Amino acid sequence: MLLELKDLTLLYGRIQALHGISLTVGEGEIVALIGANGAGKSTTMRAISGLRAVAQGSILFDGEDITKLRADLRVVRGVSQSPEGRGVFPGMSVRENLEMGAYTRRNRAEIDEDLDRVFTLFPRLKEREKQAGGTMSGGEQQMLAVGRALMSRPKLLLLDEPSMGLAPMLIQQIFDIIVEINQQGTTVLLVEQNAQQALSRAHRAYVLETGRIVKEGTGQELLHDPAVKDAYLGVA
Amino acid sequence: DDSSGSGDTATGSTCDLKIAFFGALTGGNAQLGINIRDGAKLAVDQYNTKNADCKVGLVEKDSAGDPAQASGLATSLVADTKLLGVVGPAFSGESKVANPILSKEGVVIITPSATNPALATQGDKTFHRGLGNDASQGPGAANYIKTVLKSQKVFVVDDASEYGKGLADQVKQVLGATVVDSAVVKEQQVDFGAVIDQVKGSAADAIFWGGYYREASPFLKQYRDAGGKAKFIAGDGVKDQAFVDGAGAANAEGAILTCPCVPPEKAGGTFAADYKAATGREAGTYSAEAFDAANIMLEGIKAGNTTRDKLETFVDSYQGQGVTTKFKFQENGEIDPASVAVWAYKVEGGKVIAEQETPK
Amino acid sequence: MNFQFLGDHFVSLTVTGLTQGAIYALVALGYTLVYGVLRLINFAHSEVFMIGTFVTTIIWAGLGFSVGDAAPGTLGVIGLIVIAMIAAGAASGATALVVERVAYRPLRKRNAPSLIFLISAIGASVALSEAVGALTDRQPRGMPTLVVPKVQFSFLGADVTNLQLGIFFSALAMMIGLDIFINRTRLGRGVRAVAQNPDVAALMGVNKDRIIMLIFILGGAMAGAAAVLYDIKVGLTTYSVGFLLGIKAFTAAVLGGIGNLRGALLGGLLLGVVENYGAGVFGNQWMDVVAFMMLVVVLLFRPTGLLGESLGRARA
Amino acid sequence: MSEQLAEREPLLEVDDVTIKFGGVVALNGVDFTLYKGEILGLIGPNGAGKTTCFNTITGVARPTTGTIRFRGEKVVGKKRFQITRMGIARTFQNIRLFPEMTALENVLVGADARHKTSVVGALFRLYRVRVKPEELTEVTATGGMTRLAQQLSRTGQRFFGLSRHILEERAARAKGMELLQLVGIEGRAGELARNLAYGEQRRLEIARALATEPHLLCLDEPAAGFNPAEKESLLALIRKIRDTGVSILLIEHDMRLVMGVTDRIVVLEFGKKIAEGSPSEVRDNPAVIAAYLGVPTDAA
Amino acid sequence: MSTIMSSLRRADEGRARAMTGLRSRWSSLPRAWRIGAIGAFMVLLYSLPGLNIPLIKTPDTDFTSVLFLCAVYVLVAVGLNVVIGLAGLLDLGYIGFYAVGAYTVAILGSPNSPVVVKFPWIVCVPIAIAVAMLSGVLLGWPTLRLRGDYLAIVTLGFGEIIRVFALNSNITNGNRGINGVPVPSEANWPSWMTWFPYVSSEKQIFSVSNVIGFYWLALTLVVLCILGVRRLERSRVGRSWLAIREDEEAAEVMGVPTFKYKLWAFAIGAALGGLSGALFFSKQTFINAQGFDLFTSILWVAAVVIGGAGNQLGVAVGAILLAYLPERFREFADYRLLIFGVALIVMTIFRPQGLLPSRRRSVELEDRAKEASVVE
Ligand SMILES: Nc1ncnc2c1ncn2[C@@H]1O[C@H](COP(=O)(O)OP(=O)(O)OP(=O)(O)O)[C@@H](O)[C@H]1O
Ligand SMILES: Nc1ncnc2c1ncn2[C@@H]1O[C@H](COP(=O)(O)OP(=O)(O)OP(=O)(O)O)[C@@H](O)[C@H]1O
Ligand SMILES: CC(C)C[C@H](N)C(=O)O
Ligand SMILES: [Mg+2]
Ligand SMILES: [Mg+2]
Repeated sequence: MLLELKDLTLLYGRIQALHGISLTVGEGEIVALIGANGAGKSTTMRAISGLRAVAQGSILFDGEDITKLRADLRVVRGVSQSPEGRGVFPGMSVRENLEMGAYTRRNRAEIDEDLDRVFTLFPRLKEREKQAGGTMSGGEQQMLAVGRALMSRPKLLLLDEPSMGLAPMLIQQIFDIIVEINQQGTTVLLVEQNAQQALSRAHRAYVLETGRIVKEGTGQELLHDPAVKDAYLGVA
Repeated sequence: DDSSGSGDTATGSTCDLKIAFFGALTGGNAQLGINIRDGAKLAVDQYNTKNADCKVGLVEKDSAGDPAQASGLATSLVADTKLLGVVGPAFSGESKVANPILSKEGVVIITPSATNPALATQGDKTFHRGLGNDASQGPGAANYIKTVLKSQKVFVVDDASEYGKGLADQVKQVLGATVVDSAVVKEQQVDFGAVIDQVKGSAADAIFWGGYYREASPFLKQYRDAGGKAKFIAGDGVKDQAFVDGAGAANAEGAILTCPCVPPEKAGGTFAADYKAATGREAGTYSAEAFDAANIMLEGIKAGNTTRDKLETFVDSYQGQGVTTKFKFQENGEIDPASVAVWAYKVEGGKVIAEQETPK
Repeated sequence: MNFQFLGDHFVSLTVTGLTQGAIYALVALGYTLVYGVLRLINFAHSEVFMIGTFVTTIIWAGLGFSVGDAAPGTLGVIGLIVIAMIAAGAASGATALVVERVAYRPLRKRNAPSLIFLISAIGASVALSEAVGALTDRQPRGMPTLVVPKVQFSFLGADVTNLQLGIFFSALAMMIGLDIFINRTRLGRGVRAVAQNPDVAALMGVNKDRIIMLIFILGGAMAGAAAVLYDIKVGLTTYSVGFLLGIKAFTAAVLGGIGNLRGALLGGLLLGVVENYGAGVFGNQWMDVVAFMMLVVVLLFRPTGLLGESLGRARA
Repeated sequence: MSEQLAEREPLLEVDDVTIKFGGVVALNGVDFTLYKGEILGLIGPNGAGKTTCFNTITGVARPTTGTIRFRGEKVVGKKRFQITRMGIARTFQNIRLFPEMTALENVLVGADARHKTSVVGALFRLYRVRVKPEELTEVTATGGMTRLAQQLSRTGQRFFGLSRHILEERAARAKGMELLQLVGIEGRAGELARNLAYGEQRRLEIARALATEPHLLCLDEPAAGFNPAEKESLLALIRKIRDTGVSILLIEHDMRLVMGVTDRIVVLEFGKKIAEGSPSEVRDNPAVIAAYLGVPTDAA
Repeated sequence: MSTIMSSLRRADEGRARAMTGLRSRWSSLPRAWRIGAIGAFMVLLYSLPGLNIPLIKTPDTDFTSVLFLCAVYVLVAVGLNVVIGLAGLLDLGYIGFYAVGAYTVAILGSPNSPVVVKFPWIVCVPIAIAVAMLSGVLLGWPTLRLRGDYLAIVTLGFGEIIRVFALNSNITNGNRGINGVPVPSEANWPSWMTWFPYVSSEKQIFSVSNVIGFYWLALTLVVLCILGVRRLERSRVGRSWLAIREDEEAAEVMGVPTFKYKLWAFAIGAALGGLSGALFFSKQTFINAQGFDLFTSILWVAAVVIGGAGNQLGVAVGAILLAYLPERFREFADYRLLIFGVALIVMTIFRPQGLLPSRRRSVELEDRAKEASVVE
């Protein structure tokens, strides 16, 4: 197992957001996490990337306990997150934002190669290479955030709602891209509201409700689970 | 026996009475206050050795030379019913604030050092000044500049204080057109780059400084460092060894410091030696004046003037020879003009040496 | 008002203004770096500077050069200055770091709001200056005249001295170095990332604590260097020397656009020059008024300073 | 259809609006009209200029050229709070509540837009309004007051009236609760806004905007981050709001939501309007498909 | 309607739950008890100068003068709290308003000022308040459009400009200052007041050497001002300030005329600052630029924050400590500020919400602290 969460609990002040989450992500998998607003999906992601301290439980990555490891050191080990709400660096140019994604990497040639790849994936970014990240439109920022996460060549890529704010055409594209990077060897943990797309691309998936995992199975299983259909897929 | 809020001077016992020193003991100009405090202290100590059965206490109020603190300190002084008189306040600024408060409650004031002329015209009935004021010192300094130094272009600096501005204005008035330019510095200023530009730009050959040594020393040092050659003249606020040390002996060399005070070594009696024995230091500026002021009050108390009112009457009509001069106060509290002398001192070999009385 | 004086001495006032401004700018860098990253007015930075001025005198005295001593030859002077720069830079950097550790880090760990940081900063500032005040009996401390100003050349009627040239260009060199560091290097990019979004920066693998330490040390070291230049220029220091200079330097930082390194340079120089003109026209006592007036006027037209913010995150 | 529209009363008229940011032309001569009582959708690819358009209407950005009229009055150049008081309310794409105020207080701030109590009035409370006897009970029902005190205060109010401040305050709280009920979070009224779940915060934003008593409500991607089930209930809420007489301008990428709720749609691309019409017209417009929808999907 | 009322009640309960222990116990007392307790406390405050409480007396300075200073500082803090605590505007140059108020009284009322109009105190003070308020508006007009920290430095500059102006201008008599600032009344105490210790019919009600009259006046003004500000706080005005503090742009979009309310906060703060200055220097009888250094201004901000910005009781406590402790511990004169500085750091670390925080802030800070990432 590349990632293993054991019985994770997390608090925001007086509010308990996670009530004992356990899940696993195997090497080479795409695992989706779906659930209603406020279920705790983003919170789980923050716990894994180290932005939030967990109250109880443990996080194992690559067989090692990283529960108490600082966020930036987790990046060095190969965990990279594209955060909810994009989090582009508003004062840096598009290019600098992408370079930040490769902050822990030293090999210039490889970085340039990846930069080219991102620019081919999102031509709009190439077009606006020098524009400040903060002035990009909502969807453009989303592209930038995903592109930046790719720049670190992580072992485990955490994507928090990568399709949010994207136009319908681009949504298709972004999921294709996710599958493509996965096939190139990156493990992906994906949080999505667009459950339809997410489940049809994911190997496995978990359903989260008010801080607890209530269901798990392969993507296809959940896609056809009537309860899931009812709650998260809408009337198809 | 805390009876704050009451200014009643009636008191049963005639012993344990007090007089106070009021002035800077800390802060950048502390040395000026310390000299005075030690002079007064010497007088009180000598009195108490002689009158061991009925001592007089010396209260020390440290104002840091800050007029803003003066009112609080003065109020606390008047509240103490055993306290009859004050030697001080040392500086003119704080005097201006404290005197009305002290005077209103009848506390006798003899300042050995505050030289601003206006202090005598505030209507403070218990105010006395045991030395000449800046209406003598200012012209004294100006005449020295004119007749001894023969300067043609004088630059006048003041620190906007009651004392400094007052003195500088007196000097300007006498010098008239020979003043080429002037500047105002701030209290506690340390960087004088802009003023120095101005002085150099004016091509003055003499600088008159109306202010205290705290600002004068760094100014002179920076001025000399910047290659300034003009002569430096200042008043009593600069007349202390601390000035020479602060500016650096080489930079201060040749500076002229005026003072409406007698050179301490010329003071009568055994004062200079006693002071040295008591403090381990040479008597400083106004130490002797403070010694005299304290002695006048002590003499009054000894003579049975044990209330503020009685002491006030005693001092008003006092006549006598102190170690510095002959004392007799005019109606407005100023010392008899005949007793006033303004001296010019010169920094030589890193020491402040009495040079001559200033030309009239 | 004395516009005649300004006219007559325009160039020379400019030259002295630039020298003073260079020192403001160096100190302003510290404010700008810390503000840019933490959105915190590091009030204690003025004391970081003050410590530098004292360490310089102590080092020189330790090497046998106290007030009134004659300066050694040119090489000796350069040696003394370099040693002082290293020592004061280190001491000021260390002081800044200690302030960060003691006064700010505990608050950061609790996610305290910025007003609280300001109070802690004020506390640190007061404590440092008063501690030095108590240690020095609140007496100023002089130092030897190392550089006797010598006119190097005359420019449009103004004499330019070796001292002025030295101060100006060494300050400029340090600032250019810092600018390159922040804008061109990987670590510098990390600094900017933390400034704009600390959480996401951590997700990029940036060690936030280390970046914060770095900026305090850098800012402190610059203040230390400024302290040496100040000592050479003014020849005297005292425990309260930081207060006004600090406020001026902060003003300079805001003037140029706080969080913006080049803004600090521009703001510092402009402030130095304009207030010197002001002193010439209105008299030295109105210098600070001129400085603040200029600040108000500039902010009216450019609400985020002349060059705008750059390290800082946008707030939209 | 279009003849029908012509008879309706225009509420918002966007006329030839252009905005440039340096080299980027974010809006290029856009014009459209929103009629009273309708829900108008604004769609287009990422970076098409939707948010920018929104910003010009609500006074956040100023168009380089062009005019915008609301109920016949010019909007451009007005302060933002004045625009709100004219009757345009908005929510934010990334939630911006007052996090340390309770949900109810958030709504009260919105309601204050229509209040009249001035600083002086709040201080001295001189402006008094007579109240009917049956209205007096609520204020005096403070715990712990003695009978006598109660009676006195009641008599006082009877004769001197109540200050406008108290009346407004009372009305606003009642109205605030009604709005919270409308958006379905009345149970959370006393909770600090930042402790609300994401969806609740979104709803609170809508309630707060409605409290300003707008004629037009502008929603920027209100469903972002919602799952289909939640989107469904948002859809119902939007309809409910429209039924109270508020017109709506909606930016949204979720086609099902847009198609399901809007009366008309305006499509932007590269800052230009490329289509306008009913949902079905727009969905079948080849230019829109090419620019935005991609392969005709089952999105709707 | 009834469901709404019951939800309202639930909303209030939610609020009550958020209160800290002591506070909720206090507010759950019957109203009559609370009024009684406050009344008793007021009586205690008024009679403090007459009570000889040994430990709290100040050794070197007249105790009543210290009480007066405390009252003036509380007034300052109440005003500054409107600006900082309620509207969230960081004003580091508040002392400028204090100076404007003080100088207005001195210049208009003193026989020794360059402007010899010699108005009586009761005329001077309203003018002083008005002038201070006007200066608040004049400063605020151009600068309140600036964002938070820019405002801080600009206000700091304003404070310094006022001081330098006072130091160098003729109308203020420069650094030499103005003597004979008028007192509220030259009258002696009426005989029916003489039962109170230290009050005698031979003494003036307002005199520098018997400060009781000044203290009572200041205390009364403090109470009035606190009540006034409280009214504002609990109205549309206070809510608008809070909204501005939280998110100015969102507030504007919700129809809050943010500029207007910020300007009001500034003007009210300035008026109170002016009143405090006028009051203090009436007692002082002398005024010069020295009383108005930036450092004091910054200390005031510290007092407000440490006391608990936003809560009037808290800022009052902060102000009292700032005025009282240095007088009580004069023997540490040289180390006073050093201790003060260290205390500030320690306080912010151990009690960042302030001594008596507003309910809102204490909850906020508690939650923020818990949330803070502690990943090592
Ligand atoms: N900073 C915070 N402070 C307090 N509570 C928070 C905070 N962030 C999240 N929460 C709460 O924690 C719970 C889980 O939130 P989280 O953001 O993880 O949900 P989510 O599943 O990602 O939802 P969404 O689909 O809306 O993104 C919610 O109830 C939310 O209100
Ligand atoms: N300040 C600016 N400087 C330069 N370009 C800008 C600026 N603001 C916006 N833009 C550009 O203007 C275009 C329109 O942006 P806008 O935010 O209106 O898009 P949008 O239609 O809302 O897109 P999305 O659906 O992605 O939110 C974008 O390409 C954006 O990059
Ligand atoms: C001690 C003296 C230097 C005081 C000075 N003469 C003054 O009037 O303030
Ligand atoms: Mg989420
Ligand atoms: Mg948008």
